[in-house]
Amino acid sequence: MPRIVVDVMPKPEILDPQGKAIVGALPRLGFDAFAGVRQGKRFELTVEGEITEAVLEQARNAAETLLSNPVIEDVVNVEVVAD
Amino acid sequence: MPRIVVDVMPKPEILDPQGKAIVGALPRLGFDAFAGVRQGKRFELTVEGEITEAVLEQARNAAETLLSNPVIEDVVNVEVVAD
Amino acid sequence: MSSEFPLIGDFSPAPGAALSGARIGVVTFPGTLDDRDAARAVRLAGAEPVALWHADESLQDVDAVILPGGFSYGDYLRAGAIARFAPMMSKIIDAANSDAKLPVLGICNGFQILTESHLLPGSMIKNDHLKFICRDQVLRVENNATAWTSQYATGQEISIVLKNQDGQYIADEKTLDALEAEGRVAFRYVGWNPNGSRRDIAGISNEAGNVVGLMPHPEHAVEAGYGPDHTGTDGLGIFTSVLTTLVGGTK
Amino acid sequence: MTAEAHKFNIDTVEHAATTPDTELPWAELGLKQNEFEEIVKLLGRRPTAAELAMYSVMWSEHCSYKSSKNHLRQFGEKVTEEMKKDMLVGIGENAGVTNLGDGWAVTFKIESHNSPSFVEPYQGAATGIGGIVRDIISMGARPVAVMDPLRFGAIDHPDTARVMHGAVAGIGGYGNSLGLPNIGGEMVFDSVYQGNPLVNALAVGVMRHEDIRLANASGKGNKVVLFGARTGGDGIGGASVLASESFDDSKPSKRPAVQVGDPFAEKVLIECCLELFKGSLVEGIQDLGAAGISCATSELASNGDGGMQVELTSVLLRDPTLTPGEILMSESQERMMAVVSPENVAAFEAVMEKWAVEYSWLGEVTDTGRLIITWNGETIVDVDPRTVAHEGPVYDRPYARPEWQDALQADTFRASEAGAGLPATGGELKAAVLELMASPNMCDKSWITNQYDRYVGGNTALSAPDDAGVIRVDEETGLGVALSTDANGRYSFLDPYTGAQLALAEAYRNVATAGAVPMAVSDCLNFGSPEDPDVMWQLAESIRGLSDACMELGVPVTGGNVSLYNQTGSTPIHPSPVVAVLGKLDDVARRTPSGWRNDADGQAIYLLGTTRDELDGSEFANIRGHLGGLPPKLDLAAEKTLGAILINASRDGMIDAAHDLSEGGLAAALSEMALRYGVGARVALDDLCERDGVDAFTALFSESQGRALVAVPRSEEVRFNDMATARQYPVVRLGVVDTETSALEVQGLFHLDLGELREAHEATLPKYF
Ligand SMILES: Nc1ncnc2c1ncn2[C@@H]1O[C@H](COP(=O)(O)OP(=O)(O)O)[C@@H](O)[C@H]1O
Ligand SMILES: [Mg+2]
Repeated sequence: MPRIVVDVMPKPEILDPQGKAIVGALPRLGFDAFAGVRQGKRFELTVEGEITEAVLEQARNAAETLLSNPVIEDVVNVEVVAD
Repeated sequence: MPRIVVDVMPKPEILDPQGKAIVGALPRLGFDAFAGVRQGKRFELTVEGEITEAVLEQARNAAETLLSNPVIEDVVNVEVVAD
Repeated sequence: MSSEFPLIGDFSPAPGAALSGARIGVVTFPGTLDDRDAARAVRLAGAEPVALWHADESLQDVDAVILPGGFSYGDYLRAGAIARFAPMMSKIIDAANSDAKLPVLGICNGFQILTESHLLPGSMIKNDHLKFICRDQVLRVENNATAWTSQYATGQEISIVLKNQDGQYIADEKTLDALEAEGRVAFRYVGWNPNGSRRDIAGISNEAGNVVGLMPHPEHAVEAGYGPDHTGTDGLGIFTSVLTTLVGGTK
Repeated sequence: MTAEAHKFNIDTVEHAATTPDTELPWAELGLKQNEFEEIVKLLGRRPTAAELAMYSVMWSEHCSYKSSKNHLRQFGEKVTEEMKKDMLVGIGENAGVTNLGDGWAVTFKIESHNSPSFVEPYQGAATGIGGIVRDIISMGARPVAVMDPLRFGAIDHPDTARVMHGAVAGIGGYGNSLGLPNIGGEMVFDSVYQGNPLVNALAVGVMRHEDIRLANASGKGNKVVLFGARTGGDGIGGASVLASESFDDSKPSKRPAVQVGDPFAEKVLIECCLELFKGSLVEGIQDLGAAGISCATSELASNGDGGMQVELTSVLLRDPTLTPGEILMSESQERMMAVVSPENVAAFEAVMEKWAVEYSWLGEVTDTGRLIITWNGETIVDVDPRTVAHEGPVYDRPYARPEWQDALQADTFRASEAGAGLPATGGELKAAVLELMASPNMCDKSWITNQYDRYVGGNTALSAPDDAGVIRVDEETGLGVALSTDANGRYSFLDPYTGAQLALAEAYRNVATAGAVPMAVSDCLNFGSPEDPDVMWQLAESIRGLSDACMELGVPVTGGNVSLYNQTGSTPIHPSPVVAVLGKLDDVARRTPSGWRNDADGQAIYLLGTTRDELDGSEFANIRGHLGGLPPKLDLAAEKTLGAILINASRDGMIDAAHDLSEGGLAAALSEMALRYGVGARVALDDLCERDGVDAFTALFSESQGRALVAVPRSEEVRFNDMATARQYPVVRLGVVDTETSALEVQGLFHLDLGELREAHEATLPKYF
């Protein structure tokens, strides 16, 4: 079934405590290659039937209003993925 | 700066309480196009310098060991994105 | 006080101090909250609490270990996910799996750390109602043959404190069936399932019964006046159980 | 972060001296012309960009108390020697400290985080908890509990759910992660708070006397260190005019609109600070809150005996594009500044390493009397720190009793349309009790309080829904403290002088009801714009009323907070002075819970105090949509006597349960006591009505002050009666606890099943949220 993926990330200027905790943990596990980590959200929306432009438009709107908090997050991606 | 994106989603057979809450909320806001929603995580790892195959390999390992819990989650994607 | 917890404030002196002479380690991770409470419970049960620091590698020869509740590393990635990789955890995992079968109890965040460490099967996800919940909760002791439940009767109902955000226990059906069949469901929620846990499971044990994890907090129900309804002390049995186990020669 | 990363035209002191005519954006930074001129006069030249940043934040209303200072003085003036005797640290420090005896001390404070909580309720409320907890740590104390007085808009307004969900989850999310039990608070819905909810937060901490720390930088050569989170562009939104400090080609900078809290970082900071205190590794310490480094450096320096010199490029940054002025103004959370003597530097660093806390050494204490801040060695700030921290502008804002006040006070409930056809029959009264107990302000609050950890720490002896939160301080002796916060915006609107006193009286009564001796007060004064003479009058009257009442009750104000400009457009909120009272219990085992238990069958229920026809401003009038008249009369001497009776009765084991009467009157108190443990009672109102000359409706719903309900075991009745009579305090026996019926039986009037009452009481919040 095709799905719409919505990616939401904390705004770059906003503190990301989750990413910070992970950055601290990685080197302790021997992963020393990473300078920074930010943790965001990935939503997969499924649709009965076809993904029309209208559906995609709904997804974009939902991404801006419900799925993200525009004060602290950016919607970085809304796209259709096939399975 | 190029980044490595790691996407982690709850396993399909696992109930996702957050996704469920969103499915419930969407129609109340007038978004009626969606049959299901699942909420996962998106990590963006940044690197000082180049993203070599070795670095990518570290990212894949980190994704499997730290960034996801195989009992409840799948790593659905590890990829390099340019800015 | 012999043990030096990274938290100030002295614990209550034990009544008839350390009857058994047992020493029970209480691990502190960054973000651990209930370590003082767990240490107090150990003391009230008559044993000596020993502070274990997550970054150290010595178990200091303790007879049992408690992983207390809290939000280790903020629980930001997944509850217990980062703490699981602490040096102290490697020692605990080895000792729990060794022939000596070190008794290990994980409470709340400690339970989550035990599942992340694969000492116990399954995992915890967000409560089905998505909110943090703090309430007095009735549990049924389903199996008193573990290192941490011997002082209860099987089927006994106890009231202790529940408080968590990620308390919904899940595992696949096969695992759940195996847990039931092997009598490894240690505690079940009674009357109300507060978080959507599969089969009302509140706590489980490993096969050998030395490792037990539960979401509710027995250490908050050990002193009259400070527990459920400001009266209950039903949680003390967990801590006296392990003493009996130790005296009984499991170790 | 190296200095090379910064490519600014740095505005140095030297440069400022030679360019007196440079246009500065003082107005954009919120300074008035006279204030800017004062800065120029103080410095003898124009300020540098960095100096301008410092003065503008430190002289803001929030940091300088410029509108309220002249009035707040009364809290320091109206104190007797007796009141000072247990005050170890008074107003002026981060939080006051009160002596508990046995070498123990307690510190508490209440603060507001109102407007951030409207913009982004979760983070606003969360960082509110974070900020007040850091105030407590900076006194050298271990924080032991928090409380959260909340005021939201109308319960059915579409935006209220957003604020309520976010604020409660934020308070829980942050406080729960710190391991601090939430032991009480308030919840009020009123449309006056629609565009301006009040999110106040209280924290309390305990320490040994020798651990008390103050915010001062003394001792030449001692090192200044900043530790905790890195500094980002948080809270400097309005200051983006400083983005280019040469003030020419201002390019728009991206600064966070809200601050995000990191409770994990704060928890680690708490433990790390306590370890520093234990090892006596810091000479002075200051939390970073409003005005960030500007505040911390200028306060530490001006409270010390010399000066301070710091290098700003040493600050660890989260955002490398920050300018010096922005670094000085940044309000990034979870940071602390300390003064460390050179011999303790290594030990200090070891503690930081252990807890994996980042730190950077910024400079040292000097003997110049100046606060000098350099950027790469070049001086960008050279000021007398006192002029920044303590000698800001003070205004005598005009105030006057509003023209409408008389008409408001003349509009009594009884005479109004809403006051016609009041319930009188048993059936009507029963329905009214149900309606009251289901109303937004009186309904069950566990939707909120179940999201808070009340058990962590293992020392919580009472918490919501009891009258006061009680925390054990010393496990060996049982020594503990009780706390309550209260305010009634409607009372204060009708009469701000009395309203503030009523808030104090209620908090005092709540603490005494739990069996504790009231000792100290902290307050959070939430008001509209001080530039409105009506509001300024409300503020002045409230402070005068509160300080007078503190003096009369003998409890000193040890700290607090003023939050102004709480209004939507030109409509101010109701004056909302939130008052917190702290009391002491020698043994928390003696605390009195707010309900009778299953083992209390046959215990006598007594009502202390006199009931008058006082319905104006009441919860009942509120349900009927009326607000007018005068609030209930207050007799502070009577409150003191009532308090003494409740404390003695608890100490001597004469009562098993007690609950004060406040909003909702006797109807609410009876209902709450019965619902607390689900145990019913049989009462009769006849004696009360006859003695006080009131009807049953008034007996049930009046909000007369100085009253409490108590449950007295049979064996103690004589002793209890004697004590009340000896103190000439009115007391009447209403009935008995009845463990059989599971109902509230008001003889001759109604039989209210507890199941039905509970259902009505508990359904309201889940219905809306
Ligand atoms: N926001 C809140 N957080 C925590 N506790 C609360 C909150 N709101 C109300 N409570 C608690 O609910 C109980 C009843 O509140 P209230 O009726 O205002 O008490 P009182 O009238 O005795 O001051 C008290 O224990 C109070 O502390
Ligand atoms: Mg009360």
